[in-house]
Amino acid sequence: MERETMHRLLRDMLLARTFEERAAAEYMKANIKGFLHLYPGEEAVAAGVINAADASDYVVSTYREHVHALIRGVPARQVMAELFGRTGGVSGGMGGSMHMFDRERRFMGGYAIVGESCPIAVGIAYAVVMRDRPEAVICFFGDGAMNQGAFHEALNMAGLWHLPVLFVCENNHYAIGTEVHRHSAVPDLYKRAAAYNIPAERIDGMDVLKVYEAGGRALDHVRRGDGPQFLECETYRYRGHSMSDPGTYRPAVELKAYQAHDPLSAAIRELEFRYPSPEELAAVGPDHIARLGQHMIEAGHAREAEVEAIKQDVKKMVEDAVQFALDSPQPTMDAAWQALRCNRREEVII
Amino acid sequence: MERETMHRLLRDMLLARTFEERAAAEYMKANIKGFLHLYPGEEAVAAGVINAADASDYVVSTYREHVHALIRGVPARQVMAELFGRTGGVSGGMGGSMHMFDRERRFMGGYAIVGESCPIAVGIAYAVVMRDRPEAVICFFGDGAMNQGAFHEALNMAGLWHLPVLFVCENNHYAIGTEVHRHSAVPDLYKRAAAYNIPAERIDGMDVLKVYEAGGRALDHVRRGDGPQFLECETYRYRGHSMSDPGTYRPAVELKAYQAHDPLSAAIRELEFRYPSPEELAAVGPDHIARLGQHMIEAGHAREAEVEAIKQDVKKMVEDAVQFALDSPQPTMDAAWQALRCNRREEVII
Amino acid sequence: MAEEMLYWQALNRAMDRAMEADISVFTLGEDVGLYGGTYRVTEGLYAKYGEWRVRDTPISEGGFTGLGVGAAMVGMRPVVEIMTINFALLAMDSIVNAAAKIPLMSGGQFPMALVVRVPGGIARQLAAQHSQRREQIFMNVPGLRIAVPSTPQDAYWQLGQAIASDDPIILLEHEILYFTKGMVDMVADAPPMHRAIIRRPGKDLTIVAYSRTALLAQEAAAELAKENVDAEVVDLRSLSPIDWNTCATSVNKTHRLLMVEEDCRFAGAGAEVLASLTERCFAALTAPPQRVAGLDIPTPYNGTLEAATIPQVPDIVAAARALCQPAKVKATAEAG
Amino acid sequence: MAEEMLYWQALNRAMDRAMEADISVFTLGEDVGLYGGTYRVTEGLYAKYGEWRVRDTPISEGGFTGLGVGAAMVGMRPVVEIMTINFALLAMDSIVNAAAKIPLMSGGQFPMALVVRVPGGIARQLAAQHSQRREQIFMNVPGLRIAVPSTPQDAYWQLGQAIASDDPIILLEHEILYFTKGMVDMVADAPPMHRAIIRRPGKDLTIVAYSRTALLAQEAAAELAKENVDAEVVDLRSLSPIDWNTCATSVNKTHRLLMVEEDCRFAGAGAEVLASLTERCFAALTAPPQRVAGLDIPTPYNGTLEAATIPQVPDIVAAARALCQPAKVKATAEAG
Ligand SMILES: Cc1ncc(C[n+]2csc(CCOP(=O)(O)OP(=O)(O)O)c2C)c(N)n1
Ligand SMILES: Cc1ncc(C[n+]2csc(CCOP(=O)(O)OP(=O)(O)O)c2C)c(N)n1
Ligand SMILES: [Mg+2]
Ligand SMILES: [Mg+2]
Repeated sequence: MERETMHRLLRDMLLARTFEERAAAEYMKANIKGFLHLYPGEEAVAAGVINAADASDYVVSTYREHVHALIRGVPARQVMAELFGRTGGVSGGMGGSMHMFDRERRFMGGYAIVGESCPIAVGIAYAVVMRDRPEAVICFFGDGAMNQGAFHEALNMAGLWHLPVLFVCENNHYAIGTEVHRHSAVPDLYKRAAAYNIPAERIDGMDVLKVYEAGGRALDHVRRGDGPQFLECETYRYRGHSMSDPGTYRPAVELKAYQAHDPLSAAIRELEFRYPSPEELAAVGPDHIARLGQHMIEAGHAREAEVEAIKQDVKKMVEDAVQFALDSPQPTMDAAWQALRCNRREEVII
Repeated sequence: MERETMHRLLRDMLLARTFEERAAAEYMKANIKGFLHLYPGEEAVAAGVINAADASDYVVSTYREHVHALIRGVPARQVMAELFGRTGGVSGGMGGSMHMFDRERRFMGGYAIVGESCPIAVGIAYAVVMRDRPEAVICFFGDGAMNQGAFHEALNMAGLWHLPVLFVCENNHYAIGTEVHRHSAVPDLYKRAAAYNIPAERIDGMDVLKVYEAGGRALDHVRRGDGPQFLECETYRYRGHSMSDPGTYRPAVELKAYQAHDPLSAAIRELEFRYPSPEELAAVGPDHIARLGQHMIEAGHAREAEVEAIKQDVKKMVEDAVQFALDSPQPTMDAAWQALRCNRREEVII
Repeated sequence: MAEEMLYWQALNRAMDRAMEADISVFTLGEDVGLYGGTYRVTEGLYAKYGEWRVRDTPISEGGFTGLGVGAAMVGMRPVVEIMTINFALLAMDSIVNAAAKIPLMSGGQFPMALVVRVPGGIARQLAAQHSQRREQIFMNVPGLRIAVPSTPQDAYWQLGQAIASDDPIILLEHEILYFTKGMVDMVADAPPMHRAIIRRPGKDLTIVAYSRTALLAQEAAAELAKENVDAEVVDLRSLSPIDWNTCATSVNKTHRLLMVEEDCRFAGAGAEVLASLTERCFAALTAPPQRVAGLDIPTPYNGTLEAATIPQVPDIVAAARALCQPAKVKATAEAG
Repeated sequence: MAEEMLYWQALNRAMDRAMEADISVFTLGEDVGLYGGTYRVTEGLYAKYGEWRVRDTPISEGGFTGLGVGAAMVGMRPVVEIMTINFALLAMDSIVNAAAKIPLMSGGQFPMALVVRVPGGIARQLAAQHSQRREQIFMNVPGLRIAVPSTPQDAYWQLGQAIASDDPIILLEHEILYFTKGMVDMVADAPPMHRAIIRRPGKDLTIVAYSRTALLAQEAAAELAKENVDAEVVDLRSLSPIDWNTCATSVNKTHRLLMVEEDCRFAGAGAEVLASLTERCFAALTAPPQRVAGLDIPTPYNGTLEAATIPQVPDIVAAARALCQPAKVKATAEAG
């Protein structure tokens, strides 16, 4: 894989991690309110899949979507400002953490009703076919969402009509506190796609290179008109479900297992870069970002200095985003009514 | 199989056919109103499965449930009176054609929201496990119901918790006017049960002996605590979806295919019994009931005279049911309020 | 240039006209295609526009309504047919949490030109699960608009307007109205989609109704005229927004308000009408506003009981009479 | 024998007591078991009663609510927890078409001792899809009963009564109330489940409220007292049925009615309150009944805007003042 791509992947993941950890800090400062679902641990999924997408593809996500938006190209400023509920936010402060939308970048929204993103993605794909365009719709959802009726109905329609959707299951093994074996009759989630005649594959969601490759392959099929594809990305969230969840339901041995999954050496090597901080790393356990940094250095794609430089960049970017958010004005009630009614334009109602 | 069982199966199917054809006639006379979904062509499914059930098992059905009720042992009088909306009806005239309930016989109802019967059956099964009883819940639904989210959610829970449910798909190949290939991404319906880790089998739903055997086997597993089972019964409805549906969307060749499925000789032989009438037979095409009669005679289980006698019996029974329904009084509004509120008993509300 | 036709035919014409004019218009639902639609509204369109624009769906109300939402976000104009209101309960999330909220949640970035057509109301002995009037559950959802045409002409106009609008709109069609006849002018300009109309002018009381009850109210008014009670009949035509000015002007003139609704009385559509018009016309009212509404009970299958659970013309006449001559009625009541 | 505890603790005690007393009582929902419940209501029960009686479910609201319906038909007493009202939209069919209708459709053959516990209301910046008040969609469903406890004591009493009842009951718990404190007497007899209560006696106007707004109304009444406006506060405690006698008695005494509701104003719960009390107390009313309610808009995430969309104490005070001194206020308004 060419150097640029690798750099982009590493940069995106570092940005994601830095952004999310900062969001957590801002939440503690009460600059961010409501629910805040963070992505640390899962960065390879969004980075791999979305980097494999074309600008003309569509992305539909969940309430855990900040990183999807960032990687799709939404400026960190607009994502942070949305978390702060300000006018400068990507949804004008109306949507917040769970509802980021960016029409221009075909980022079709974060949705907070589990499973709901699936029929919406199918609808966009239906329009794509009617317009006969070589575009794909990428639909992200979690392991828990697969038990929702909407998931079933959406996949049946996608399979039945050969719609251009790439279904990406971010299997972090938990639906809040419920482990996958306790919520799914068939824990090998990718196997469930067979019920809809949708080709499916399970991949290591902690390995961004594998995700990028599998995502690219799947998207080619989808755009070529071969019908929907299904990717199960096995991953793990290092934090609780949301800021209000301590995550105490997860056995320590599980974290250990994920450590085995990842060469300690890389972690140490990374420690020398002082990123993530020893405490952070201890807290989060394995770190696939560390792995990629390590890999790139070993493969001669990057020198430590470069990696360090990227880290400084993203740190600055996030710093700037926070400042922008703080300076961004509060929206007015007029803006809210405007957002609700703008589609009426000149229409005379009564 | 012993003689008695065969006799019972034939008798049940003849009763079902005679009852339904008479219901159609009464509908024309406006003694029955609303929707009326008839069962001719599918008798082998209800007869085979329900005859394999114990009195302690539960049955949950759909809006096409008159025959399930009859075979479960609800007197023809009460079924017909319900169609007439009279006090003597099994639901007191409150439910009508689509909502027959008989608590005593564990006939847990006909439901008119497609797919809805599945979670209800799962709930009964959940209670059975909590009470640790060797009982099975039989859940009937159609091919079209499998695309409903409720179906998916119910089967996942049944598979996940190993609940004692026998799911019986009455695959008559149509959801009203939509043929199975046009509504299901995987038309081999029984294969979809694998997504829930539920053992599934497809059987010839036109052959009552096969259905009876498969049903019995599956029910033994279910009662033994092996978890849910899934039976896809391939069948066909000879009439339209309901009395208001001419069924013009079905190609003539399809009926022919079902004729091939059935030795003409049997039909002719049956014709000699003058049942069904030549017109009826011409209208309905193949007839699995004729087949069983034929089979029993050939196998020496019955003489034509006996078969003829059964036919006379069921004719009388249906005749009597209609008279009973006509004589049964109209329910009062008090009875309706009573039905709604009886569960409150002495409870003081305000 | 007006033509007499059935209510379903008017809807069919409106669909055809919209699909002909704009390729972004498409319809989907159970049996809307090959079968031609349960109530024939999409008859002939499958042959004319093909399966992608007239899509037969699996039985997945929540899913295909959500599909409509997604398509609308990228500029399509989906007309989702939910076979009957009874199944719309399965699509509530797609309608309430998605269609109605995406415009605001996205800061106004996306259009939502979604139309959801839903036959409903009490037809003839379809029993409890098929005898629903759920207009009220959509009324409390800001972001949705609800049209309730009572005539073929309004059906033609309002479906056309709903398809043309970029807001999510629910079109409630009463199952009993599909086979009612009326003149439809296909060139005349339509009144605004949500404006109420005075079906019959009168001075003694205002009867507010909508959809099928608007017809019953007019029959009742004719009866009342024989007793020299001059009722003004307001057909709301829309349940969200409601044209308060037309209603208030009438009440301020007649000083009496009678609401007629087929849905269950408790917390039904009429509650909002009484509440808002009392707030607006309190000073003008000379008698307590009244409601003639459905009974608060699931609908029994039996025909006599079914009829007893919804307003009939005599009920409206009696209520109007009582409202206009409270004293007299009270007297008789005491006498009897 | 009374103890001070939090609202969620009172619910937790009621659950524990009911489960201890009757093995047919069980609860199910997302994360009610191992996790202990999103709002801690089922804390400790999983360890005490095991996974079959405290069942963690997949994310399948429609399905597991339907499971509750089936279990109730065979005599169990399921307590379904839908994590929040926002997801109850996915269970509408199980609640409306099944639970509420089976008793009538079956001619009264089956009990339906189903309790559906649903946290809801506007908490703190949860945005549009998690800021719903849907009480109104259940009110128009005959066959359902709805309890809306505003205090730990009522939470304890009404959950216990709901579990003991053989009717399907929705218990709406306001997310902001879970961490409010109050005395709970666990031996005293409970008032009937649906009886309203006068939280504060007064003579100048009647403020009707429920759930969280009942607390706001009491704060407002305290404010008003300083201005010598003596408000009577009626806490409905139940939205179906509604205790009309308690409400009407109060309105007939004060001659003024102010409804306070957090849900959207248009066709909200308050509409029925105004409509019915106007029908009943028309002659006694000296001013048009008013509503202080949520704005008809999906809830924006921004905190300032969120607060602006729902009733605050000063809004209630101002509305009460206006209702009691229309003249004066009008004057000021004109002056200003
Ligand atoms: C329909 C619905 N039910 C419940 C919830 C509450 N909830 C929010 S996230 C979540 C868990 C989702 O798990 P999963 O799909 O695996 O996604 P993850 O959070 O793990 O990324 C639940 C139950 C919801 N938002 N929507
Ligand atoms: C949720 C829902 N959607 C639509 C309908 C209308 N409807 C009644 S029966 C039916 C077809 C069902 O087909 P299938 O499940 O195959 O059963 P069959 O009638 O063939 O026995 C439809 C669409 C309904 N009753 N419920
Ligand atoms: Mg997960
Ligand atoms: Mg079928």
